[in-house]
Amino acid sequence: MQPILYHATVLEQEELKPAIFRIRFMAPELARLCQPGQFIQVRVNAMVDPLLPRPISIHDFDSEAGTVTLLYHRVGKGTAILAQCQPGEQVMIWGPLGRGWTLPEAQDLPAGDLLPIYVAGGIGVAPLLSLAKAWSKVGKPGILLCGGRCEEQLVALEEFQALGVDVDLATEDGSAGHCGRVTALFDHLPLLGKMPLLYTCGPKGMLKAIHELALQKGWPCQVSLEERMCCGLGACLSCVCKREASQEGKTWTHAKVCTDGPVFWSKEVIWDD
Amino acid sequence: MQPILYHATVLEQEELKPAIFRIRFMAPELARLCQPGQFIQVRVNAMVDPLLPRPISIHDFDSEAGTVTLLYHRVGKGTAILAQCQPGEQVMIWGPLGRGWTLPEAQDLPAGDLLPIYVAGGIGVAPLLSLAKAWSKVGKPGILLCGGRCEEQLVALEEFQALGVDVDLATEDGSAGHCGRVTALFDHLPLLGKMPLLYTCGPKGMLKAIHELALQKGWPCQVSLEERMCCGLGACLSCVCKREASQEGKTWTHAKVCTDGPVFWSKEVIWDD
Amino acid sequence: MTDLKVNLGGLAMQNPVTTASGTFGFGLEYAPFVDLRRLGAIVVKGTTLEPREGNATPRMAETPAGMLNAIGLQNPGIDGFIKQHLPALQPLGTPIIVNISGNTLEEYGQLAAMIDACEGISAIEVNISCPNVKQGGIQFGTVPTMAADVTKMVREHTKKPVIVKLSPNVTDITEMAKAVVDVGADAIALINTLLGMAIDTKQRKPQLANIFGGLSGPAVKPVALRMVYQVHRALPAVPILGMGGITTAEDAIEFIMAGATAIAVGTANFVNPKATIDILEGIEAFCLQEGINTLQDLVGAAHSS
Amino acid sequence: MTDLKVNLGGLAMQNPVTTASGTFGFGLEYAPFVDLRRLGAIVVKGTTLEPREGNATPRMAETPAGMLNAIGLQNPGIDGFIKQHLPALQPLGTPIIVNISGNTLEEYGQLAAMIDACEGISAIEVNISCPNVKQGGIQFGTVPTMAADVTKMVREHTKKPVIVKLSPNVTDITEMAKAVVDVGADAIALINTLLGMAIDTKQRKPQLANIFGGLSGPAVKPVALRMVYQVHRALPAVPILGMGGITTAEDAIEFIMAGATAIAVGTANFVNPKATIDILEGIEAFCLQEGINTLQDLVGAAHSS
Ligand SMILES: Cc1cc2nc3c(=O)[nH]c(=O)nc-3n(C[C@H](O)[C@H](O)[C@H](O)COP(=O)(O)OP(=O)(O)OC[C@H]3O[C@@H](n4cnc5c(N)ncnc54)[C@H](O)[C@@H]3O)c2cc1C
Ligand SMILES: Cc1cc2nc3c(=O)[nH]c(=O)nc-3n(C[C@H](O)[C@H](O)[C@H](O)COP(=O)(O)OP(=O)(O)OC[C@H]3O[C@@H](n4cnc5c(N)ncnc54)[C@H](O)[C@@H]3O)c2cc1C
Ligand SMILES: Cc1cc2nc3c(=O)[nH]c(=O)nc-3n(C[C@H](O)[C@H](O)[C@H](O)COP(=O)(O)O)c2cc1C
Ligand SMILES: Cc1cc2nc3c(=O)[nH]c(=O)nc-3n(C[C@H](O)[C@H](O)[C@H](O)COP(=O)(O)O)c2cc1C
Ligand code: FES
Ligand code: FES
Repeated sequence: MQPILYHATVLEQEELKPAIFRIRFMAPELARLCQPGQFIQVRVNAMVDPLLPRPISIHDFDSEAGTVTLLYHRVGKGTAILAQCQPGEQVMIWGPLGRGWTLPEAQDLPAGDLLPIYVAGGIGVAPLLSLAKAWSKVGKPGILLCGGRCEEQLVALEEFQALGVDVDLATEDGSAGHCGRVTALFDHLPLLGKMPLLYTCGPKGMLKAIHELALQKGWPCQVSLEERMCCGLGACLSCVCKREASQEGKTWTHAKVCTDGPVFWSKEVIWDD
Repeated sequence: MQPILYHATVLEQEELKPAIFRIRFMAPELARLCQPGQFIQVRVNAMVDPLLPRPISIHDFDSEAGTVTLLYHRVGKGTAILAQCQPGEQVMIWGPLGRGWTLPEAQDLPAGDLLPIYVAGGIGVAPLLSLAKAWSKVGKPGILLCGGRCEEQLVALEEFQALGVDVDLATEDGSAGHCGRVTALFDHLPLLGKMPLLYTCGPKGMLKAIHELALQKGWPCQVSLEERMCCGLGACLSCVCKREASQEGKTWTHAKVCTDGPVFWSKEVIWDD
Repeated sequence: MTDLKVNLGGLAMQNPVTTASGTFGFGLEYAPFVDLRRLGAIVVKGTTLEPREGNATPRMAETPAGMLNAIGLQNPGIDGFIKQHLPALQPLGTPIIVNISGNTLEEYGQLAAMIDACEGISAIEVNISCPNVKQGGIQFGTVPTMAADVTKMVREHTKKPVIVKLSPNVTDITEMAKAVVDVGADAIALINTLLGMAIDTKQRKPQLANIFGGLSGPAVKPVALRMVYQVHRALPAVPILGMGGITTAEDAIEFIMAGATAIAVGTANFVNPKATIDILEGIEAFCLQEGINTLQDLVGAAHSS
Repeated sequence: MTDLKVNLGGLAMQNPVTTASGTFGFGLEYAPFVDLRRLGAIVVKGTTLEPREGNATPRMAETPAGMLNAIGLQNPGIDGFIKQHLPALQPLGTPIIVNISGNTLEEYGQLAAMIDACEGISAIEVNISCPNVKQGGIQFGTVPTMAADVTKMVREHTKKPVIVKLSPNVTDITEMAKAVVDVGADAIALINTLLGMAIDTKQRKPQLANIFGGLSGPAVKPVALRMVYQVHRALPAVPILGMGGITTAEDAIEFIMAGATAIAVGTANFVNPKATIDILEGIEAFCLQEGINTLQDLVGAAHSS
């Protein structure tokens, strides 16, 4: 599917929790192309500082309403400029980019026995909502395990609940849910004899921990990776990660996070560094 | 008088004519220090592109209301950013900078016989309004000769008229007043036996023409010069012009437009290049 | 309509707009945004004799009006390029320029011979300046005699136009240009990236895994433009492929007026994926407005004053 | 409170923040915005033996995240400085560093001797790198043996700390640094401006009357930082006065971590007239937050990894 370039109009911008924003664009052609887990490039201003576009996951899209929604954390100057955009303003965006999550219909596992589990760390919850929508449509809303430093980092939970997703929380300071890491939530999971299918996005340390857990239990696991990006199109080779390979006598190659990912099977990724 | 740095709040912004804006700031301490013909530095954004502040003349100031007003032409990216500022926003400005016009009280000519004539080319009208106010206060509002390419370049005329200034216009396309150059307006000046005192601001070619006319007639003439500036404080030496000198065997030295000017006696300036 | 055709050392181009090696992948990556047939030429990512995996990450850091990269020439090897990528580029009809890097003189010779034998490639851009590869890179690009040796070697192995891409990290760029032109370079490409770095103050270490990286983008434009001007002044007959921070049509015209026959768009592709086309259309508009009949008339125009 | 004291090759400073020559006038210009007594030192505009009027205008052009200047060393001469400007600086108690440029070796010697005899001046910064003066400038700054000759000459005429300011327009900055340290430079200042240019496409001619100018500001920061890092790695014992695009306290800390003992604020003064103080306060805040006892501990910290 070819990405498209858009001068998209901002419909809505809201600060959900301190420094966490949700922005909605009117972008009908784009909304029609989106797949859960893909991302877009957002050019935050017309000047050359900051120079590069910011990659942001597609949080939600509505092909009927023609809208695309992002959920983002204001961490630096690019996201700070984005946070100042008012409804009615236009922002240059392009996408959808990358390969998203493997969807229910594409699973080669017997669908009846599957239990999708979304594991989010902080803003990592962003690309998981549209995935949960897809599972919910096939009658398997699944479980969201959501972790963060504190309650103020946990967002968009109601949207998951509205889909019928069971939401379980963990915060490092205990301000919401279990006090501790999100991995601890696996101890009491009601699997009901189903095969968990892990989908995870968040800080690298968390992804690695979830990957190891999945490996140990023999559960399929997908991770959405982040790397510093320029083009987002597979052209500049800034954004690579090590991926297992067996071609030409190599044990690994550098895969492009922007086009080979951002979603990978966790067991393909080489986690050693 | 020491300049001061200000995060000034925008009170008003208006596009008077296409691409010509008037912006008013709340800046009480600054307003108290201003003298006609001085300028301020305006930092147009918080990012590094564009990097340098923009020098803009003080168009008007009101030490009682605590306001400072600029009149500017949107010509490039800096002024374009300034033009987007909304009331309530803060802009970093510093000033007042430079030496302004020689005021009525400082003239060493017999005041009774003087006729101030302001000659403006396009946006060059900006620094002349507060000067006309000063002359008007001493009962000699004077004459404004205002030139431009077309009627749409002539602004702030009502403000001069309100002071009792006689306004005469010239446009190159004849869309207002005399069709031709502003210099032609001198042909029919009602001098009434008074000694004209010329104050002029505008494109370099115009300044030179006015200077030559003044020289020929023996009229005192002040010009407000523009040069590309960085510091506006006399520190970087970007903004020089050639000025007559007789020190140390030199016939000229480089004067700083930002601190020795921007207003000079036209006969001091070396106009040869 | 202005005649935008230019000739870059034997390579006929319908217009002066090309892509900077390493910023446009192998061409098709930008196809969703750019009608590739409209480009004057496509310069592909730097290739080497063997496939390479490049440097560790982070490979990129943003800087004021610029960026640092230390990709380290990740590429599928010249063979991989010819087999996997070239066939899809062929039907476009747009001239393809392949950028090559070698660890040794001999590798440059081999690369040139392989490209010479390959019909679908129109010209060779010799990268003697990549600052990221530890072996060879730096020396070939900063010592005139070594740059000349590389050029000679390439020249001996191909009849195709040879464009030598110089490093800006030298005291005297004209000396480098003369050295390679003397031994047969058909054109000079200017500039590769300036060597730079950035530090993560939280972690107290360099931002890039490779410590140093190449600076590109608008930040470097004044330096690039100066080098194009200097080389054009020193060697007015030698065509230059100018690049370094070109983001708008006006930037491109500055390079042409400084003496560039053609220009390459690099980092700007990341900022605006249709930058190449916007720049091409902007050049057309400028020429129309200024009444330019042939673009060639503008080449070096800033020197006459 | 962190101990911010540093020693720049014999010059004791209460903190590492100084001003870049040519951007802070003769000091008092910024007095309305900056409490000059709080600065680690003040480096004044480049002086020469005779007064100079400098280049024609335009002398300045803005570039992306940077600017070009071609002032051409307009100054009242060393004598003029000592008589007209120094007396007002004396009472501040802030160390004054005078930046000098000569047309000949002998002039550098004379300048050094005059400064040596002048009590109110704490150190000499030797500008061998100004790219704007046709005579001498370029060669002294780009040929190691000539840079060494200048340094030797200055060294022979003064006991005050000698800081040699290098040009970045060279292939190997460490070679230049070694050459001047070998003959007695107490510290190295890095970097002067990168040679660049800009073209006015409307008028089809260079924007600066001088054609070329020196690029400064945030745009050059990655190059400056790299050079500081390289020189510190090559000569870890030699104190460096780092500069080039420093605009924020974080920029300053990057330079310190790269190996600078002190830093100079240049173009940033134009952008924010109290930049020096904002940067000083930002360094203090960073040190407090990170629990740094003596700033000296951060010098070169990015090398340990
Ligand atoms: C495929 C992809 C999807 C993403 N989706 C989201 C999302 O849905 N919501 C969200 O809030 N963020 C997302 N990010 C991260 C987002 O791109 C960065 O937070 C953003 O670019 C920071 O820009 P800035 O100018 O605000 O910060 P900067 O000032 O550039 O940097 C602030 C901090 O963020 C780090 N950073 C900069 N760029 C990146 C990057 N590309 N990836 C990770 N860290 C970076 C810097 O190292 C620095 O520590 C995604 C990143 C990728 C690669
Ligand atoms: C002392 C002084 C007082 C001024 N007062 C006013 C005023 O009251 N109203 C007003 O509209 N303008 C005034 N100017 C001019 C104003 O500073 C420039 O128009 C402005 O800096 C352009 O900024 P920009 O980013 O919009 O344009 P840019 O994109 O920077 O440049 C657009 C065009 O303006 C020219 N330019 C850039 N800087 C200057 C400069 N400093 N002086 C002259 N031309 C420049 C450029 O060469 C270019 O042709 C004054 C200038 C000076 C030096
Ligand atoms: C991500 C990236 C990768 C690059 N890879 C190469 C390369 O493989 N070979 C080469 O000769 N130049 C390479 N360059 C340099 C560019 O071709 C160009 O010379 C430089 O970026 C300056 O142009 P710009 O400022 O328009 O990007 C690369 C630049 C970037 C930003
Ligand atoms: C307007 C201007 C004038 C300068 N004059 C001098 C000078 O006289 N002597 C000198 O050694 N460096 C001079 N420089 C270079 C600065 O001292 C500094 O090395 C350079 O600008 C890089 O720092 P910055 O990016 O922080 O400005 C000048 C720089 C500017 C911008
Ligand atoms: S961001 Fe350019 S290849 Fe991935
Ligand atoms: S603008 Fe710096 S001296 Fe005038």
